[in-house]
Amino acid sequence: MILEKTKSGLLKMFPEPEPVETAVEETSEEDEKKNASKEPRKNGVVERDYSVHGYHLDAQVSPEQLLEAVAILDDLEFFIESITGVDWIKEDQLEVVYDFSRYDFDTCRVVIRTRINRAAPVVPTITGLYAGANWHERETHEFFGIKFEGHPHLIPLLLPEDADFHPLLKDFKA
Amino acid sequence: MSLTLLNVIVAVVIAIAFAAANAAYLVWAERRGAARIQRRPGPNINGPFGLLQPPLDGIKLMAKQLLIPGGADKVLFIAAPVLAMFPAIMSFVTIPFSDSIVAKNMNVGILMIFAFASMGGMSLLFAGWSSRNKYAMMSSVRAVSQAVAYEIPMLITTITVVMIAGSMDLMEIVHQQSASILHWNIFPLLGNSHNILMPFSFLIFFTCTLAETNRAPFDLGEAESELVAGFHTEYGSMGFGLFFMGEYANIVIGSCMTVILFLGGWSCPFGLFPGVWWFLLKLYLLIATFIWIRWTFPRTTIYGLLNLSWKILIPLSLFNLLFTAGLIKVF
Amino acid sequence: MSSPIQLQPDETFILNVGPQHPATHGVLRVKMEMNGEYIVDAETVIGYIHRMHEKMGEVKTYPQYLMNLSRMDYLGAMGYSHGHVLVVEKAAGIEVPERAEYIRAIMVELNRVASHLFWFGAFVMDLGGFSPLMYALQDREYILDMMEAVTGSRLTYCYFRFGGLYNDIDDDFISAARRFIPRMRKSLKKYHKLVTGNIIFHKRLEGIAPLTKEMCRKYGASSAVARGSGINFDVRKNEPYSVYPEFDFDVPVYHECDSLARYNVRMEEMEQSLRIIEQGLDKLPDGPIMPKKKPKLIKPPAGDYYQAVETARGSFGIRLVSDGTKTPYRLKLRSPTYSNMHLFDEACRGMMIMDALAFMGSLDLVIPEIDR
Amino acid sequence: MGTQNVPSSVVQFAIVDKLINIGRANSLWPLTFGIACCAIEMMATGCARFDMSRFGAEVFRPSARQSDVMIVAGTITKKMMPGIKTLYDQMPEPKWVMALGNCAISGGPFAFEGQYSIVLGADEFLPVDVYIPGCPPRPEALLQGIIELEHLVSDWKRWKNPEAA
Repeated sequence: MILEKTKSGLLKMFPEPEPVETAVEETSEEDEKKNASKEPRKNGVVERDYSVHGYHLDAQVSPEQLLEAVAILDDLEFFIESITGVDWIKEDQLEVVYDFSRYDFDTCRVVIRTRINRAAPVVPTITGLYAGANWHERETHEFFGIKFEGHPHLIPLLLPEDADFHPLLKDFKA
Repeated sequence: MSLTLLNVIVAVVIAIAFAAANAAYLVWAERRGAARIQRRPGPNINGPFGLLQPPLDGIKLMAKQLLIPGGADKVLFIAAPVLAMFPAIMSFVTIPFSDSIVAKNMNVGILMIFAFASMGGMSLLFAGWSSRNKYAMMSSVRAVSQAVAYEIPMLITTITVVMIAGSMDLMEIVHQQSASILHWNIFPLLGNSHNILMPFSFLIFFTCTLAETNRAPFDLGEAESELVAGFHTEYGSMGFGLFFMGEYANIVIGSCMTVILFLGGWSCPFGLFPGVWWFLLKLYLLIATFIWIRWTFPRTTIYGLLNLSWKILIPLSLFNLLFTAGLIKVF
Repeated sequence: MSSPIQLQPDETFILNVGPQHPATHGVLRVKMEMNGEYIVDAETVIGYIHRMHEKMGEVKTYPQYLMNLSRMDYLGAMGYSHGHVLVVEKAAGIEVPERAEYIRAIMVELNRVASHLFWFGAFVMDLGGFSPLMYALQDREYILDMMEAVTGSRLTYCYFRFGGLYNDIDDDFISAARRFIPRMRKSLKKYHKLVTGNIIFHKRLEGIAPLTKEMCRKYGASSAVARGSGINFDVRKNEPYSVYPEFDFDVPVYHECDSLARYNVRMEEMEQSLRIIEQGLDKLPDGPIMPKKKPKLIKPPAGDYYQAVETARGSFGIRLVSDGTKTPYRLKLRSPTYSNMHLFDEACRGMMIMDALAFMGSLDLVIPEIDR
Repeated sequence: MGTQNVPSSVVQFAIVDKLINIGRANSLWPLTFGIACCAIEMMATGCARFDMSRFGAEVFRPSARQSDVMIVAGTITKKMMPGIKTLYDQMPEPKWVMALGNCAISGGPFAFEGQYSIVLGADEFLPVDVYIPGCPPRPEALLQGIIELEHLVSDWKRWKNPEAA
């Protein structure tokens, strides 16, 4: 149903689909362990075991593909849950995580991730598609220093307006 | 000559004392009443039944720093609370509490009371404008538009009563109602006119009194959840205290007028032992209604308030006026 | 009543509502551009009570972090703790005994009633009626008493443990809860008589602040804000977790999209919560409240875990990124009011200030939960 | 100074002072100002079961100009601190400050190494008169705090110490 629809929609973005890992439980966890320790995962769509991870689809895209991916979800009437960042300092990368879910009973949680270099953390804004991304992006900006290109009002949200530090970076010292 | 002057001075002093005592103890009654409605004891530790609470509050307010915010218009800022209190006290002078207890009866008593009452709106405007605070400004604009809107139906209703009584003398109006409860203007079955619309006039008048005194559900000037504290946001200490006392004095005046115009003043419902106690009983019952309404109803909106006045109360009271005029002409 | 007049942008002034303002229920600031009483534009400024919950998640170990969730939303603390323990249990693979799950559900629902009662009082107070707050808080005290006897605190509970509970409920609690349910139903009837039937109340809420389905979706609104706009969305039904599939309850949905619909949804939710508590007490199984096997040190395997729960304020999501150590690598708290409040800026344009503040009350804000 | 004879005057200022202080002590109007969790307990104290109004302290004034005591109920963040200071400055003298809850006393559970957002206690920038510990303090504790503040203001004790009695 919606799961397949979304998946096929997202897979279209990857013209030469890599070997799609389907969620076989034990292996995927091991994979993740390896991934965490060795090299970042390649872009692509992975189906996850809902009972373990709490979401169904996990798509990693490049920053250029982000708007396209979000547009697919917008067409399928997903609502935005949250946007956040993760600082992978060992790999010298920042990850931006977008959570989407649905209002109807056809449950499908989709996570879209994009990874960028810590040195030049720039991703396009999705406020044009989801107005509600505004605060989430501002928050991610102030916590991680990630710049959302095209964001209408990118000033700190939770920290004082003149704050210039990014507290959730792993190398942050108060 | 000088004796009359002395009389008047004594009367004014008594009026001030009455107004102040009423204001202080109405605050107490309000707090206790609110507490009763809300299932809690209320102020009960300072003195028996918390009766010492108002003087203690008064002492505190008087001993507090007098603060004029920077940028405020000093003259108006100081004048506004005085202007809130003064007309209310002056109105007491002409109110007849009984056959003999009246400071200065005038044959145009109603005119005088309404003239002074309309000054109340000025004090709110002054207070809001002079304190240089946006909340206070918005509140005073609201309060003035409210005062203007509700003075009209109130006056029209009063004219209806004056037409029935044929006099603007408050004593005279009470005398005409004094025979029994059926002669009261609220149901004038045996009165001058057989106007079946009088209960509605009473309701209109009472609603207008609520609005004119800025009481809930029409307390838009002091809308605490929107405009902080409304026009007296910037007033502390006794300036605030005077506004408070003025509000309660206005409630007393409004209730006195309702009692005189509609509820037969000091006359007894059964025609027995007329006197000041009947007046006070009716007065405090009305005030209790004020308190009861305040703690029961949520606040209206400003457009709901103005709509009520301009679209409902004014046409109704005008119709009532014409109807009464017709009745008087016929009978 | 939305704006019937043409707004002239050159006649505006800025009104600063908050950070200290009676209507904001805490330290929230809204910069409003006003044209007289009408709002031309609004910008919400939050962060006045940002308490670094996400940073603390990375600093503290899993059990140490248990107390934070109850301080995030102090009115519906249980629901948030529930999300937290669920996600950690999911990640670390801890089995929870059935009795513990039932008690959790009962507690969460009791807390939801308490939270909604407080909201009810505060909402009517926003509209200028004071007495309902007193009545509601009196009823709330009964719930607090019951919960205090079991959990040890009145407000900021730290009752759930990974795998179970801190303390078992006793017969006193069960009999008190059984007595409470009919009492509360009676009170709800009284509230409907006192408030819902009031004409001023109706006029102030009917048709105020219509929120379309599309707007809810773009902002990710949940709870009564979504359900008042005709969206049948409740995490307890859409993504059943814990023992909620065992319970028979309805999700109230209203299609009017206005503040009154949001009010009605919450009032009905209280009744539904009472139903859940009743069923929970009936079905309560015997058994332990902590699992026999439980790892001494909680170290979930590396990975990314997400759990959504329906709290009193809406869909609360918690994302746990673990790197296999005893502290989380990243802990993201998706708070429902954050998304609900975000709507306000757009929705309040053209409204009068008193309607806007009534609308703000209908969103059921708890500011520390927005700021985290 | 102490040995000098002060001529007794007709007006006894000491008595007036005492009276004023008793007035102040028994009508402590708090500012409607809640920050976080403790504010809920503050409201609970004002409500039916505990009822602060018995002490004449239920008149929560939304405007700083009309209030006597500021109950700092909750965590103070660096972003909020200037606001609180402004509110304090807006209150007319005499004024008192109560720090309600651990956060307002010392930062409470949110004071950890590497914190970047909170102020470690209200006494960093305000003269606090009464500290009420607890997380959050129970309503009874707040009532106790109000009674302690009354003692502080007026030296006049409403009730004797239980030990002395």
